[in-house]
Amino acid sequence: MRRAIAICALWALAAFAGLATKSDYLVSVATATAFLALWGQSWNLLSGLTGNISLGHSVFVAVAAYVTLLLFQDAGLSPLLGGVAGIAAAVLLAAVIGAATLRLKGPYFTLATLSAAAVVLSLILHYSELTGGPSGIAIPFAEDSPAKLEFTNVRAYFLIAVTLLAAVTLFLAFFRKSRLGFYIAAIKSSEEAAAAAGIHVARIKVLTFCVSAALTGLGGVVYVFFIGFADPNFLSGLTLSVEIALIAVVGGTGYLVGPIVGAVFYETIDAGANAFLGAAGGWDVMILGFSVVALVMTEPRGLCALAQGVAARLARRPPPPAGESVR
Amino acid sequence: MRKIFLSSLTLAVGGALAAIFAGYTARAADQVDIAVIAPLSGPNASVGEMIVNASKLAAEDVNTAGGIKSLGGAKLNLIIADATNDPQGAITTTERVLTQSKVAGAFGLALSPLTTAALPAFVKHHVPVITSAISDALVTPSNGGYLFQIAPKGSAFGNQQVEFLKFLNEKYKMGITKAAILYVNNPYGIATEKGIEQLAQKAGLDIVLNSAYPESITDASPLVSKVQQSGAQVLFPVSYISDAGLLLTALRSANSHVLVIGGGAGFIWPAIGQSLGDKVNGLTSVASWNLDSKNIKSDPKLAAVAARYSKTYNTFMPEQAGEAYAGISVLAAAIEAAGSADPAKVRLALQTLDVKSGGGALMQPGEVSFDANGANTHVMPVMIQWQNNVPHTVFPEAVATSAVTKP
Amino acid sequence: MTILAQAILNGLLIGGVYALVAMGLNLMFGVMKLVNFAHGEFLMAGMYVAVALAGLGLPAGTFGIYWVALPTTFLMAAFGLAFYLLLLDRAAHFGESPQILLTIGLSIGAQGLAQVVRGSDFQLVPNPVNGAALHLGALSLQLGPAIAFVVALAVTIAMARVLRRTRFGKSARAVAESVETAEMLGIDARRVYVASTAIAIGLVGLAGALLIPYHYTFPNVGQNFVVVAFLAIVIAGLGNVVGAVFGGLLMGVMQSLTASYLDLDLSTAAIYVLFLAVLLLRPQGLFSRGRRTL
Amino acid sequence: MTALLELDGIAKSFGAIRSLIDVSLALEQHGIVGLIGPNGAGKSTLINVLTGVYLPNSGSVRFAGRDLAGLTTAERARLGLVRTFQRPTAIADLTCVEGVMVGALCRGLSLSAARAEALSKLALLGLAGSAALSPRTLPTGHLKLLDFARVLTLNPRLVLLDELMAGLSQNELAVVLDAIERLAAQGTTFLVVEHLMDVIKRLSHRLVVLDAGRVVAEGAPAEVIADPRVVEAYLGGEESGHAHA
Repeated sequence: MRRAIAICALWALAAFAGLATKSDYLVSVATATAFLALWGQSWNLLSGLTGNISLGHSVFVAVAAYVTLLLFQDAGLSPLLGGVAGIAAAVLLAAVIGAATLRLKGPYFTLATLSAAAVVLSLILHYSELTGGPSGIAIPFAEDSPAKLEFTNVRAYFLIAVTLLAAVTLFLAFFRKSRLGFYIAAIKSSEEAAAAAGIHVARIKVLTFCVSAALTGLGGVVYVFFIGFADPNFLSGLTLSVEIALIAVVGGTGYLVGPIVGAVFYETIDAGANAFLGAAGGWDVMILGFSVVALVMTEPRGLCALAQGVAARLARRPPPPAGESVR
Repeated sequence: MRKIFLSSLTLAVGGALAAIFAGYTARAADQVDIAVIAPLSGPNASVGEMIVNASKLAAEDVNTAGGIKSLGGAKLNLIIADATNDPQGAITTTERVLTQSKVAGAFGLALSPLTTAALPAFVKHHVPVITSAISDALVTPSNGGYLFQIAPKGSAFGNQQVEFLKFLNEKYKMGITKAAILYVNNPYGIATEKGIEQLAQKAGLDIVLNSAYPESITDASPLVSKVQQSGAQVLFPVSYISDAGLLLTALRSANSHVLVIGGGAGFIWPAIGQSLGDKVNGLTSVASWNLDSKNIKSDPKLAAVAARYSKTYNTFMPEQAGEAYAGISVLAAAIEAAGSADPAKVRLALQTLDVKSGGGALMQPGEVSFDANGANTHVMPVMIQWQNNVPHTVFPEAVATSAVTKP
Repeated sequence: MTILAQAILNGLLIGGVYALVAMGLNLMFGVMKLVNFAHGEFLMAGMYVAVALAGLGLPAGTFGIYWVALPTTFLMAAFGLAFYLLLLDRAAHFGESPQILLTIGLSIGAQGLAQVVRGSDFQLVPNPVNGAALHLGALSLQLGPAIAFVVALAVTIAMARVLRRTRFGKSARAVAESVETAEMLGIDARRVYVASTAIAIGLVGLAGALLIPYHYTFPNVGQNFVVVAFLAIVIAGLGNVVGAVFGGLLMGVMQSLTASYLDLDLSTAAIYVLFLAVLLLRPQGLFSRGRRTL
Repeated sequence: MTALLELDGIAKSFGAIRSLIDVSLALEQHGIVGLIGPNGAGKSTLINVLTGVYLPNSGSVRFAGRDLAGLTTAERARLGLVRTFQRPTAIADLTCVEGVMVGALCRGLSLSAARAEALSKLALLGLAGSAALSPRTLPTGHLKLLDFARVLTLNPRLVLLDELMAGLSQNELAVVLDAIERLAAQGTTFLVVEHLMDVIKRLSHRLVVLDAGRVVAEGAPAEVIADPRVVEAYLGGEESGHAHA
């Protein structure tokens, strides 16, 4: 309960800050950060809880976004409805991929998800009559219209993004103490013991994957209208998949706010380096990459653990128990 | 270690915030800001570098020539920013530049995905942008009249390649009828391919192979065997530098005698000449700009530009650089004409402008003006042929300065 | 018929480079259970080192440029040593996701570093190998890839012997099976880690040196090779070093065949599909029996 | 009435090693059956075959009159055939009671009902005190009991105890033995694998001796233990048995 209140407070704070900020630039960076955090949360649901590291999560962003967008374009269906179809499509894909790959362990699963995403990407590129191919789909801006998720003011997207983020975070907070949450915790500690306790391990994992995909897709639906342009190589590309996983682990997979912290850290450095050193060419990328390295070498369990450790030091308490928070 | 990290972290965060809040920089009255937003990191960084290099030259030249006279000799000041390699990056960078500094106009973006993504930001801030991206889809009413395309349309490239083939056929009685098209599967490749296809039919060419290939291939031999199987006599490859290199190498190894008429990009970059040595000579390609076309040779000022570029950056002045130099000059001319640094006025000036002299005349055929959709009305792609390791303009006659040697 | 033969040959040749990259990846995975997402950037680094050396001058003769191969290999091996001592030594105990995070961060940073240090332009030292070919009847082999392929095979045989015969090989295999048991047998796992990393990075450096005669060098070049190498090692069986070579060759051939017979722009999709198929039907890999490693 | 569990000619081998050669066995409803045998006799393999972790090479397992072939571990558990582990792993992310609830949840109970069920089972095993704690803080002995409590919340009909008692303190042992006997009285059947002979003697109503993959003797504990073949077979493993316990 305290968690829930804290989350709502944070949400209100963020929303207020967004509306108060004068610079559209800041707000759009914040919006991008919120979406990334949202995807990180969804990723964390699967990988943080079951330890299956997916490097193909962007595929759910792409599928949900494309389905919604095509329904909007070709059938004039409002993204509010089309989004449901889009998310359904993402879930369906997750069920297929999950059923096939979730029995795989460690790197096998990771590379399987990576490949599945790559296959979907090349299909999107190949069937260009339907998807617009590599040129992607630009969303022509007509006029402000909530039903079409079209807003001139970035703050509208920002509000939607942080609200979705808060909602998903709340959901996860309760999810952990739900039936499914308990099952997942049991599976994480030992699949053998979980099965012995009557848990249908395979089924639960696929289900979790689907929920994760649904939340990722939810973000994708709004996101594509935020950037107003569906670029397959970006939406379904490895870069986005990697970023999603990256920020979740950077924040600390064991923590509810991990992905949020991670996203803020990552985007701040990214935007900062780009603003300061972008003109220099290469420096921004280098700094971004190496600051991640520096972080891992300092605290492999991520920023939250790092903060805890520091706090513990200041309070002269022993730091949190060693050992990795994700297995 | 932890200490170091924390301090560096605070530094980064603080820095970023500083960068953000120090946003609205007060501009000296005698200075006009122009944004140059190009991919300066990631796989297309080299394109961005060419653009930045040339833009700097252009600004220098404008300023040494007394700046913007209608603004009391105000100096051009370039605000250079990294559009990164993905739409999200292009959008945030554009937002940042346009929010933080009151620019009179912008140049760059270079790739159509980046341009498409960033365009709404320009419309929102009422800032005109000149792009060097070539996709036809960009210059339509949907761009709200804020996008100006200085380079020829993608389809025009394809058309020119086919025209050139017709020309060669007549000149050398080559009797080429079977054509193969291989294009990189991205907007640039597709746009160009469309152009070739359109005209090929009219020109009575029989297209025996027309296939896209994925970006960033590691081996071109499958492409070559496809071409050989197809029995094509001419190959129209639309490739970036890395694929272009692999393709030409693979063709040579397979000692294939197919005539190659390159689709620009990779086939005209300094790197391809530098890597193939004198084996590059004879290679022909389309280009959206070339350094020695008639309009340039006939004007010592412009000829000097190309010369200065190669002296400063010790490679000849490539396509992307030429467009950037012309683009910045055109912006300067528009500001001059508008007599104001207000982007809205600059935009109107751009729409009505007709540049016949100065840096803008660097674009073939020596004149630049934009139609209602922002397309460059006069511009035409040129055909180049590598002769003693530099691309020479050999077609169309209107701008050609060297005779084509039988490829 | 010649088309098929040519396609298979092309595939094998490009597969040779994949193989060298994959071998190192799999050695590190087998011994340290570490998936090195920065491996592609080590290839890139190797290429830049080789280009820099070649810039010092080329001896006369067709194969002059290959003088850089050995120096590059050793320089990169030293680089690998540093990589281990500076990062992996601690990261070895981090567990899977921090290690992935570490190597991905390294990969991003290295691409930036390369651009900062060497610029973003595409480099290829003019040399007689580029564009030269061997002709067997109707078939023609690009010389550069052919040499890379031959060297890859030689290295494979050498590695196989090293792993079977030498003390390092025996300890490496023991460690790969189980660190605990190995250490009970008095094997210093850390030394095995150091050696494996050095060898792995050395190999990828060699791959780089073999690429530069005919492939451009640029900051992102590693990405084009490493993903295929990843698929290759999983298809071969994670940790199975010699198998990785066959994985690499298979990938090359698949790519080439689909490109020649299906559709060029589906050739990437095809190898991913093959990969998924193998993964689902034979998770332990094509060339591994059960848990056998190295 | 038919037996609760019927094993018919079960054989299981791993490569060359024939772990179970021919095991046929019938367990009646009610009661506590001890299963003993030297190390490597095949006790653990047998448990894994019963719970569906291993598929037998031949032979059939019938539970409550139903052939278990093709059923997963989870499905068998939900039918009431459960097991405990020699070295259980704590569910690090949950409190003890939450970890125990899981079984009840699989039975379809609501969260609150499951919690109540879990608390009662914890109380039964004398762990009521640690309900709200994180299992990470508990000694391994308690982890075993948590593991036991978890499967008990499934209302099992047959519980396979894989060396549950080894490593428990005297009082814990007393509590557990008492609990087992009470549950048995209420109709739960137990198959107890143990090395601790005194425990087995006290607990079992029937004793089965497994050696080298075969049942070498079964019957009333006293007789079986007196049986020279058993003494011979078992003494062979006695030391290792002690070494283990």
